[in-house]
Amino acid sequence: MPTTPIKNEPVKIGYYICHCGTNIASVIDVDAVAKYISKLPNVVVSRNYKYMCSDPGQKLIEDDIAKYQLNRIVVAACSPLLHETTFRNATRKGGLNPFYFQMVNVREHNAWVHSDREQATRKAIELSRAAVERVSLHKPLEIRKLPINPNVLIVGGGIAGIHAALVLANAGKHVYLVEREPTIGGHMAKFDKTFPTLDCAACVLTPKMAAVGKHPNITLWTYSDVVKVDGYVGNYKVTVRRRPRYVIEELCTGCLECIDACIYKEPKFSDEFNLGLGKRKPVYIPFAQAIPSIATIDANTCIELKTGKCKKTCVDACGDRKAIDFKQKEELKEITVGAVIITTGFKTFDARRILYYGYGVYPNVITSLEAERLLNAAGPTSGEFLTRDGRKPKQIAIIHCVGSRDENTNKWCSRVCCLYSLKLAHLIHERTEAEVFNFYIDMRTPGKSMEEFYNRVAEEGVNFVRGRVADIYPDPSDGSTGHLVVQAEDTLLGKILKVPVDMVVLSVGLEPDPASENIRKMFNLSCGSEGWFLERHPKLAPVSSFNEGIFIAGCCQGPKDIPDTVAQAGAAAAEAFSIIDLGNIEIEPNTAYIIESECSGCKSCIPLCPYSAISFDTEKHKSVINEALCKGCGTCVAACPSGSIVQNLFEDEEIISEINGLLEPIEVK
Amino acid sequence: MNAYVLIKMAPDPVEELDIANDGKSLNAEFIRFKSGDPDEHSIEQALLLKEKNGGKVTVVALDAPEVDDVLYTALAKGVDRAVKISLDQTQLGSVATAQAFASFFQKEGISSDTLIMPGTQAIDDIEGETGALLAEMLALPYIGVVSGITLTNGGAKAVVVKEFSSGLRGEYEVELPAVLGIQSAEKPPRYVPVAKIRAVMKTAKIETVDLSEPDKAKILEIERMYKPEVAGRAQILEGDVKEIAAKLAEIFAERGII
Amino acid sequence: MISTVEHPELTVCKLGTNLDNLLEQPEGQRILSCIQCGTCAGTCPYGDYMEYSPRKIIAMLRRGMIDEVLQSDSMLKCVACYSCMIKCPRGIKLSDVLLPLVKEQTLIRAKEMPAELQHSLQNTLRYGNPMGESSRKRAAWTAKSKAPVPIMSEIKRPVDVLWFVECYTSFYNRGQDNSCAVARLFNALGIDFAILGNEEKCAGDCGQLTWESGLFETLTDYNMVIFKKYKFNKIVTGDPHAFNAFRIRYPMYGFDYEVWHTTPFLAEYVDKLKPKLKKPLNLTVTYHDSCCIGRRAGFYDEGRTLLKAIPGVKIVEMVHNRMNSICCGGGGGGMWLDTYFKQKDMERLSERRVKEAIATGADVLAVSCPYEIYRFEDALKTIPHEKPMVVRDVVELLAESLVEE
Amino acid sequence: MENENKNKSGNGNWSPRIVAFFCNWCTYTAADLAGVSRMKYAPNTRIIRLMCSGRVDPQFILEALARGADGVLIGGCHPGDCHYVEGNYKCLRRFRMLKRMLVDMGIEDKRVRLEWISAAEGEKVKRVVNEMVAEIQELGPLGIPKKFEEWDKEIEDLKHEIENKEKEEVAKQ
Repeated sequence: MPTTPIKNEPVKIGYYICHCGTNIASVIDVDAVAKYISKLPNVVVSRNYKYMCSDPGQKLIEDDIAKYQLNRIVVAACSPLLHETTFRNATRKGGLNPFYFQMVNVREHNAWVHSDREQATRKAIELSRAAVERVSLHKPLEIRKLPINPNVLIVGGGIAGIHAALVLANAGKHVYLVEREPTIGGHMAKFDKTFPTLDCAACVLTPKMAAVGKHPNITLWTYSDVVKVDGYVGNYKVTVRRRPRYVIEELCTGCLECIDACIYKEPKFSDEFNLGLGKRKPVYIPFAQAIPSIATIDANTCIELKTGKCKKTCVDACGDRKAIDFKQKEELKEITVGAVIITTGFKTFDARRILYYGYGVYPNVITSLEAERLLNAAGPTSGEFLTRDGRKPKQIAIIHCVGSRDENTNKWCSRVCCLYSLKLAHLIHERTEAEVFNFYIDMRTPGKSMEEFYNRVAEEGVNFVRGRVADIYPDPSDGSTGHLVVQAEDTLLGKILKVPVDMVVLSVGLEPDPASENIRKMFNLSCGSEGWFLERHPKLAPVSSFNEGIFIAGCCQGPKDIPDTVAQAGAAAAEAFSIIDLGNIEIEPNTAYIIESECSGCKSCIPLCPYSAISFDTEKHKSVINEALCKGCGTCVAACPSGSIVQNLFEDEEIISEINGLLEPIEVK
Repeated sequence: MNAYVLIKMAPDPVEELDIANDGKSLNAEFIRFKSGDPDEHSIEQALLLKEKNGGKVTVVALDAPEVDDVLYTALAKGVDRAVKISLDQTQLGSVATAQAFASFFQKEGISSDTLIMPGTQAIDDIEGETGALLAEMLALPYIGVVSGITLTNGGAKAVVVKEFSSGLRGEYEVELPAVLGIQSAEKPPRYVPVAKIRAVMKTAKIETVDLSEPDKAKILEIERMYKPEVAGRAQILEGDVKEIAAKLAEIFAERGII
Repeated sequence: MISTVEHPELTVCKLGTNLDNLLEQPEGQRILSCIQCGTCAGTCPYGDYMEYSPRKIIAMLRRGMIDEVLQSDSMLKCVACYSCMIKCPRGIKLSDVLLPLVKEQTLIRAKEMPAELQHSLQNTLRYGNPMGESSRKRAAWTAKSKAPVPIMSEIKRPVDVLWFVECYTSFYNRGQDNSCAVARLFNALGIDFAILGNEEKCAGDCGQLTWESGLFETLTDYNMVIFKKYKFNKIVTGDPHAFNAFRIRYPMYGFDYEVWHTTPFLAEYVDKLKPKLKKPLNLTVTYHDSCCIGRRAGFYDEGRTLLKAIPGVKIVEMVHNRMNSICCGGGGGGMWLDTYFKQKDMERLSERRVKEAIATGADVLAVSCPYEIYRFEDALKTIPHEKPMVVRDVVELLAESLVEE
Repeated sequence: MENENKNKSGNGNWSPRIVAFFCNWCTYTAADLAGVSRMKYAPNTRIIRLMCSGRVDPQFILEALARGADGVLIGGCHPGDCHYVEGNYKCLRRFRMLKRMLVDMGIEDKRVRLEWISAAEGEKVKRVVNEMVAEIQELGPLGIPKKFEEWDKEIEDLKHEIENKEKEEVAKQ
């Protein structure tokens, strides 16, 4: 246990400013800062050191505490979001309560954003002085611990959600996997083969899907949405809406007899799974290996559900199983989980937005995802890659960066398009023997075995043209045969090319799925200006969100390929595991409490608390804060008219002393 | 080479020219003045000679409305010096004008490399006399309707091209100093960006030379101005294409053209 | 609504931007971000003929080798169609900033200037119109108009709309058809308008896009003084180039009036106009999106909306339409470079465009720009086609269908 | 290009001093991001970290101004994105009320500013800080501590005056 300094013991402060190599010291005169701080009252030691976060740096603090009987520590270094814990630990190791520590951000908020040495040094002095004044008022605090619910919710049943669910379930944790579509599998289930190994997506994915379907530790809710989220890390209360599929899951065997018997003899409606390239009936299973292997009845196209006047041949076909239930209603499920993993994936770019590529105008301009379905043996054409009018294509253009690297649409590189375009070039060339032209801006093939794959495709004779396609139009010399001309500058030759082709494949980029925006809001996730969910730190916390216990993985965080998605999903599962397996969780002691003697009982604070942590003691006529529910935002503190609420770590006096420390006149030199 | 280009300002025929009530002059309200094409070509020819042989080009003009614009434009094109003689050009005829220029050159001095280049004729009076008169007054050789000049003998002589009708070309050799009336330069007059003219207007200066009033007796007097009278020979054929063609054929036959 | 004062991002660049300081400006920083993708060259209607495509120009500029570019005549072939700029994935202001600056320096260095272009520019400077017509005859067309056309200096009162007629629509026969149609439509809609008459001078857009910044500034200075003489709420012009100049370049000189082109302006009145369009025309029409109203300003639907309001009109689309429309070849001085292009063995863009129009089988090629009337009517004379086709401005078609009460 | 404010503080050349209260989850992180991205902005702000913009007690703002700040900037999460559900709305309400009071007190509108800056908007931190510094530079120093001194002196003088009067009266009597 940390020793607590005796009350009224004189405050003895140790101050340390870090060089961070040259990151800080090249802009801030760390010597001058340390010198200035050394002259402030109560400062016993003031040093500058090359790397404060290193072992010797931390040891310096511990040793000084012993040597000079320091009882307060201030470190000016990087952002507290990065190293506050490090230095609190060093303070504790020195024998002090870890909250007798204050950190000053002179790297992210100073050295890295300014270049005028004099001004930056002055700013560092003022920020340090504020911390020195503040730390004198610090009080010893204890870290709180709260129990944790051991279950995990995963939102989104693509490859990321599937993988994370299996990792956790195999470790013996219970997982709720919620998917909005009738089947899990996500985008990956639609792909034909995967780069660079060219193994078929279904061969590697479907066994995992099946494992999810039958895993005792996984509760799989497809055709379902998260509609409400409450609580906090360790105790999230989540409501899931299960939309009616008019088929009782437990009774359906996936025998397909109802589908065969449907009053519609032929499939008539646009098949979502095949991007509208094929047709389905109102009762359907999206694809053969769908999980769960259960029929779904679409309320928008089913005659019975629309009019109530169908012969219901499907019900007859189902017979004794009695799995079809036209009266099924939506169901709300409430669950409690300790951690959440968000794997809501992405949306492909809508190629209609680039008018000059003619998608939606010329039938033989298709997207890469449509190309995947056409190439897929289980797809609408049984793997035959033909033009819309049924011709075998002789020349094909594949256009990279459609809706990527473009200020007019999406600025970012979608990262996977070059490689999947190479894959499509290989597959199309292999199936059709057509001459393939890949139009690219820059060929980006980083990663293991990717460059080798590029070499292989190049050697197969695919034509690579370095130039962004500027126009696609019907061949004017060609009447109405559906031939197209692709026009671009071959920038390596400096020549304008007009390549006649039978088909154009647009390699559409990845973008945030607007449909997952409500998920983002419910789980209070941040997102960048593009809409990708924001990780807590790009390098050090890549699958954490800013909310404890909520993790992100896969393409909802940014474009990535399958290996990286799976790696992230595994990482998110491990991070979630590390929380729920503890049994309880440490909470920053920044909660608020009420000084009973000063509370006037005005109740102003009560409606302000978003967590209902404040109640009213009618006997004492005072407000009371439930520390277990308080999350430490401080909103009630700012509102209390009598000043009777105190927030640990952010006491009024502490903040005011900080303001004072910032603004006192300064005499440099 | 020391070339002098002489400029004359004339009423711009683009703007409708009306005859004033006195019947002897143009209605001044809407008249605008411009330099004639031969003068513009003269500037171009002088600049081309300078580019090939070095030397200096000076433009000289009598005072007239809008003459400053022409002088500044010439400076922007690369002319070295612009001189304005403070006599009202619009009140003088060819003889008086020639005399004014002659006295300018007497002041200025003529050297063995002087080349005086008026446009061969002005677009208002179309007399083509000033150059010749000036040459006579200065006792220099004169060649008019020039369409090309090559300096030879280190700039002591000039080989001058003159074009005649029916495509004949004559080449003359003349010793400098000389007066050459320019019909056209070897290249069309160059364009100068307006921004450059605007800049020149701010920085460059036009020299002014004061000369005494010319002899009144040498000034031409206009007795009457009138617009060409309509002859009324035109005939407008009406109808569709076929009808008009038939009528045309008929008329041609009638007149013995076909 | 299109005031650049409210939308400063619409303006072009800071005054005084030139090739030497361009890379230090915000527009230049975008140039530094160029990824050399070649979209500009690939979409350029004359990209085939340029020694230095816009992409290469950027590469040369960044390497400090721009002088080499300025020795070639590549930029003379730029018709300022905005296609490269609108498609540029880096948002580089090619047609607005970079290319005119290159063109300016190219022409300053050029040994000889194409004669037609030189005449047009000299005429514009001297007479305020490129055809070299007397500025005193600018309002003469109003005598042809059946509808009254009030002139600012005569009516001596504020008006709602100052109608800036512009040169082709004042002096050329077919342009005057356009003006007479606009006069009728304005009168029928009860719009309170007047024109500047002989006081008006060319807005100067082509001067600017041709390169002639000095000429452009001379005209801007002149027109700004004239505008300040009178009181009006907005400027409406039938010439997309004047519209372009007022919208994106004049604000650099302190201009802050609301500006409209007649097509989008009339489209705002379509509900009021439609009941008056009583005479059915029974025509199949294809609409050509002009560069300055379409690509540069984003008005694609307005022309079509007006055409659809005419009874009996059926609209068909050309292969290249809306933002992908093919330029008539008249912009950026192209109007006066036909001979030059011919000497260089270059296909006329108006002919390329007309071929697409003919392929639609339409009776009418509808336009929103007085330049296009000439260019397309000429092109139709040289491109063989079986079904007759005429070129009409949208306002002419509207006026033809209009039945005044 | 650096947008750093080159006006030197000290040496007589005045430059604004701005106290910023940034919420831990969005705006403080955004300021970290600006640093990681090496964006350059004016060195006139001093950031105080709070857990939520809802913790910003109007008293802090007054305190900062009273102690010599020329401006105060508050940064919170975008509406709907508050880590604590709606602390930022509470902040907004208080901010609006305080603003009215400050304007009545003659403190210019631009001196106290509230901005929603998400964790991803490092660029916005840079823009807002630069804008605010430029605006306050234009307004000039607020100088409340100096005014306090003057007021104190006035009160002191008044006190003396009264005392003297009393003394005189006492003497008279």
